[in-house]
Amino acid sequence: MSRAIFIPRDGLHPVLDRLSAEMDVWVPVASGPQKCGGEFVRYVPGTVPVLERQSTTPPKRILLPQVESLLSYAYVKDPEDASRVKINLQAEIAAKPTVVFGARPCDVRGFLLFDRVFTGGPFQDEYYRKRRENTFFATLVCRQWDAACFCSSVGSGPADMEGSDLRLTPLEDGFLVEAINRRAHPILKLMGGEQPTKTQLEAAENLQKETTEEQVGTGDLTHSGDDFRGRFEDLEYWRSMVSQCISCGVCTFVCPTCYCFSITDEMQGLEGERLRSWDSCMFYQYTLEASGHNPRPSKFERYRNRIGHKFSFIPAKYAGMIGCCGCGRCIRSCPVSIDIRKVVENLKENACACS
Amino acid sequence: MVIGWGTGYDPLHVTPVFLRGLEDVSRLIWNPLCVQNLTGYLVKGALTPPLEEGKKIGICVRGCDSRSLVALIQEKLLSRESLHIFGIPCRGTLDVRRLMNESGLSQIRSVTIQGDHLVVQNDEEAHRFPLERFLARRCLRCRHPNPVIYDELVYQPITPRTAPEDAYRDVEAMEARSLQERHLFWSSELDRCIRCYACRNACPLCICQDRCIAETREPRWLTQRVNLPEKFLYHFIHALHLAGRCTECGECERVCPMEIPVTLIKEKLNQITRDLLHYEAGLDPEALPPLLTYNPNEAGI
Amino acid sequence: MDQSAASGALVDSIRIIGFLCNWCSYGGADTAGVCRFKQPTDLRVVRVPCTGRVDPLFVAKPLIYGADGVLVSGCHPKDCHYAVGNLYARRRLEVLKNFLSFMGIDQRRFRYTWVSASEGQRWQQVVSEFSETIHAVGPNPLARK
Amino acid sequence: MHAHNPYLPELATVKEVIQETHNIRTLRIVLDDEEKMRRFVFRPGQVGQLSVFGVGESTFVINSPPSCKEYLQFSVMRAGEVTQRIHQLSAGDPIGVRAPLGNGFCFEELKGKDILFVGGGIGMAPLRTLLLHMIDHRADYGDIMIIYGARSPQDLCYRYEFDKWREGKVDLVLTVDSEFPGWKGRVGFVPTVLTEEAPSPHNRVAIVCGPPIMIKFVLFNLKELGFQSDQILTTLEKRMKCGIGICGRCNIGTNYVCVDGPVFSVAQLQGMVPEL
Repeated sequence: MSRAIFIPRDGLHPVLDRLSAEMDVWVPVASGPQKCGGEFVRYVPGTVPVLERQSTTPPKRILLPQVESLLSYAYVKDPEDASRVKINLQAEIAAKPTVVFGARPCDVRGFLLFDRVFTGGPFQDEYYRKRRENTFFATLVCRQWDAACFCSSVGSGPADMEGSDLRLTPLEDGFLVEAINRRAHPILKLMGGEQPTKTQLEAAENLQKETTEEQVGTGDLTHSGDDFRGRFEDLEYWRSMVSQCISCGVCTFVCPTCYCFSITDEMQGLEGERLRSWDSCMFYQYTLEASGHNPRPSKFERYRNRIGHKFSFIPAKYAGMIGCCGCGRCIRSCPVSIDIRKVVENLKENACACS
Repeated sequence: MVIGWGTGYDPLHVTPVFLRGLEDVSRLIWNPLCVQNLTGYLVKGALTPPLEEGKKIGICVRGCDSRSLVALIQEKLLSRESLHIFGIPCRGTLDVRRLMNESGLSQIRSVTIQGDHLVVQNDEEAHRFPLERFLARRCLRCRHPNPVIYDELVYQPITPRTAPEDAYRDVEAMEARSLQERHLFWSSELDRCIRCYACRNACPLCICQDRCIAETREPRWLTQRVNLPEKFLYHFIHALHLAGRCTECGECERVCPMEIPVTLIKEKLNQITRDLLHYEAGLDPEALPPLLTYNPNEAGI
Repeated sequence: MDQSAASGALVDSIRIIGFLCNWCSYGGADTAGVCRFKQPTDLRVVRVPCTGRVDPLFVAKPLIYGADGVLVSGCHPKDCHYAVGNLYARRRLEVLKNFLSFMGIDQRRFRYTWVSASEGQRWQQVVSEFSETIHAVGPNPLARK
Repeated sequence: MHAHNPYLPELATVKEVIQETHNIRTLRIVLDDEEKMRRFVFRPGQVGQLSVFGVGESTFVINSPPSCKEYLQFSVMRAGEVTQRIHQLSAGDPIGVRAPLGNGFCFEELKGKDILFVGGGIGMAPLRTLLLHMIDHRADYGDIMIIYGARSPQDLCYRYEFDKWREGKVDLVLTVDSEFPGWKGRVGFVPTVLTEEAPSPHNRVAIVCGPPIMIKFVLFNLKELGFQSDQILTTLEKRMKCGIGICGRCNIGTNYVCVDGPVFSVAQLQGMVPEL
């Protein structure tokens, strides 16, 4: 039996204030007074969460910061032999208990893939693992979707709670918060809130049921691996689908499942850091080799790899898991409105290759 | 080949189309939702297969886009002879993001233009909005709605909505603020930058593309860090490399996923080149951009 | 250059970067040094072949990262060793100067000027004036970011 | 490798630098932790990420034989930012290393077989480790032939140990692209020399490494000689960052070169998407 509390609409702040006194709390907010979009920020008392629409950028950076230091180093004189230089090397892996409050099922679904990639072996990424273990997701049952959303097409849905710890069901006068797993119980306790009434519990259950049955997006994109292999060498196909692409990194940076990163060294004086930073497979430099050779020299190879990675390679590697959560951000934010659904659907042989 | 606009993933979104034969012509559309400047495709290695020798390429341009063409021709990045330009006098394009956000609409079935109004039909009913309300900022300050260069003009020329003296009112409004306020403004705006480089890649005049100094390790102007100075410097690089070249098509601002008013930075530079060097970019194919030349007897400097 | 006038406190608090052209202003600074003209010591000099080499980003980057002032100095117009390098520079740097304050950077932190190799006295005057200006404007608030 | 953090390099010191050719240097490095150095085990063909702190990391094959416990050897061709700096290192300089990474050669499966090494330029490095391992265990393998070519005699790596290889009962065929005064070996491109030598494909495995253009023609000629695709092994290179199968860039379809490679059989490559 799951434990639940009710937070009235005007009672959100006290709850978040209590939580944020104990741990890091991230909430979606509007990007600015005259902005249409939103993003996740660290909650401080007074922050106004915006839970009614999807944020422009996903909560990805909470577990995979856009840039982080993997290690720091310093060149120092060897105390025993002044002519020699030694390296002092330090790597600090730390993570604070964190709650992500008000993410959507699609936002969280990205982390299911991250878990496989970063902690599923053969090597463990401790930086990620530690943060992941300390992070709790309080996830909204999603009631707002638009023409770019397609979570149901990738095997998820607007009420999918996989990977989440608490479920937030928006009711007319507030939110019902339920702990989905045992690790969420202390968080729920910390939140306080009210004992939910029977009516509230019923209303929430109805909404959850109704939402689970919703079909967000048409078609099924979960079995496209073979079609992709069939189209791999069909350059005409890739030309017809993505000639518009301008090779920017928007789609990858706003994507909850894109995790590819770069590692670079930065120095000042005799000290420096090794940084891990988001990279984008849409950039020319991503695969450029020192010899000048580039296995993906044009946007067509690069876009093809993006599709392949999400819909063919990842499913093949991770037992059918799709590298796409259907949030639609890449479609919505694309400067030239490329529709990834169409590119995947049309992979099927005999499908019309015109965009 | 002809580059134009076609219907995108929903009735509000338009996507560039590359027409290769007569059978493709039906895909071509024109309305205030045709927001992209297509001229970048001519110079940024997108044309595959390459054009056959001696064949022209057709391109649809609005007034602002035509100025990009002029700038590219000035810098010998394009030859006028290789182009067949379909010029379209433009009353302004919409800020689709704002339209979606402020109207609160989703599940849109159709969008039609009726005179000065936009009619959006969703599942429930038809909503009517004055076009004016959702025009993009770049269009509200437009001085060149009519293409300045073309082979065919598709509609009748129209009267510009903005007088030259009003062109930089957004810049002036910013300058009415104190130095510290301006710094706070840009700090909070640029802090949202995720360095996706959409502004650079959408810019028809940012022609270095894969060789941009923002990404090279040698010289290393920028690191991968995402702190404020790096973001400031990136936008300085972008803007300063466009000084005296930018034609204010506003693409950088339109494509920014984080809604940073990056065109405003370039507007200021253009105001400076206008006042100081008496030059407006993208009007005369024969002119030389002012920072590519000099005057030994400079007045006013 | 004469370092004897160095006041520790000033050196620590104010940092000015100077881009000096090899043919004129660097020589001018040298002349000033040889003549033992007293100069402020908060200027760090970078010698460049010509002011034409000075990319406006050379000025922007230090200011963004917290330098308190940037001074560019080259040959007088029409006296450039490479004939016209400083004429290109003049346009670029003037545009930059007008631009900085729009982004919230005090434009008094940047100055460009012309000093020939023989003008030791003028160099002393230019650099003293600029240093005074920067001290009056104060440390760059961006340095604390 | 640090067990708890695969991104953290082991500190090491350059012991010796050998100038192989005008743009290739061999580094012998020793882990600072003596215990770890003693216990260091790897398979021939596995790679290491060398770190020049402040510049970055780059991937190189460990080309010392697994039996060598005194040092790890890497041969580095000057090409980009990191290799440039590696070339500036000299004995006593600190360096970082993450190793061993990658799959290495399945040398167990090669036992009892005749071996053909085909190498070009720096491509001899990954072959050297396996070759020396085989010479260490000479009785386990049949006939061993090497065809090794470079542009000129001065571009051949490991010239100082050719005689030692020959002492290990190895048929070493050297070739250079054109005639040079004093050159007594063969003249001609590696693929051509391969066809002239015509080693029998019977019970033989060919291991090929070199520049892409050489590999392309060598594979073609090997097929002509009757080699099947599961009889040919090669090693691949890609731009890498993490080296541990996470960062995403070195994939060829489903396979990551850093963990699933760098050694692939031609049969495996044929099953992968064509994106080299």
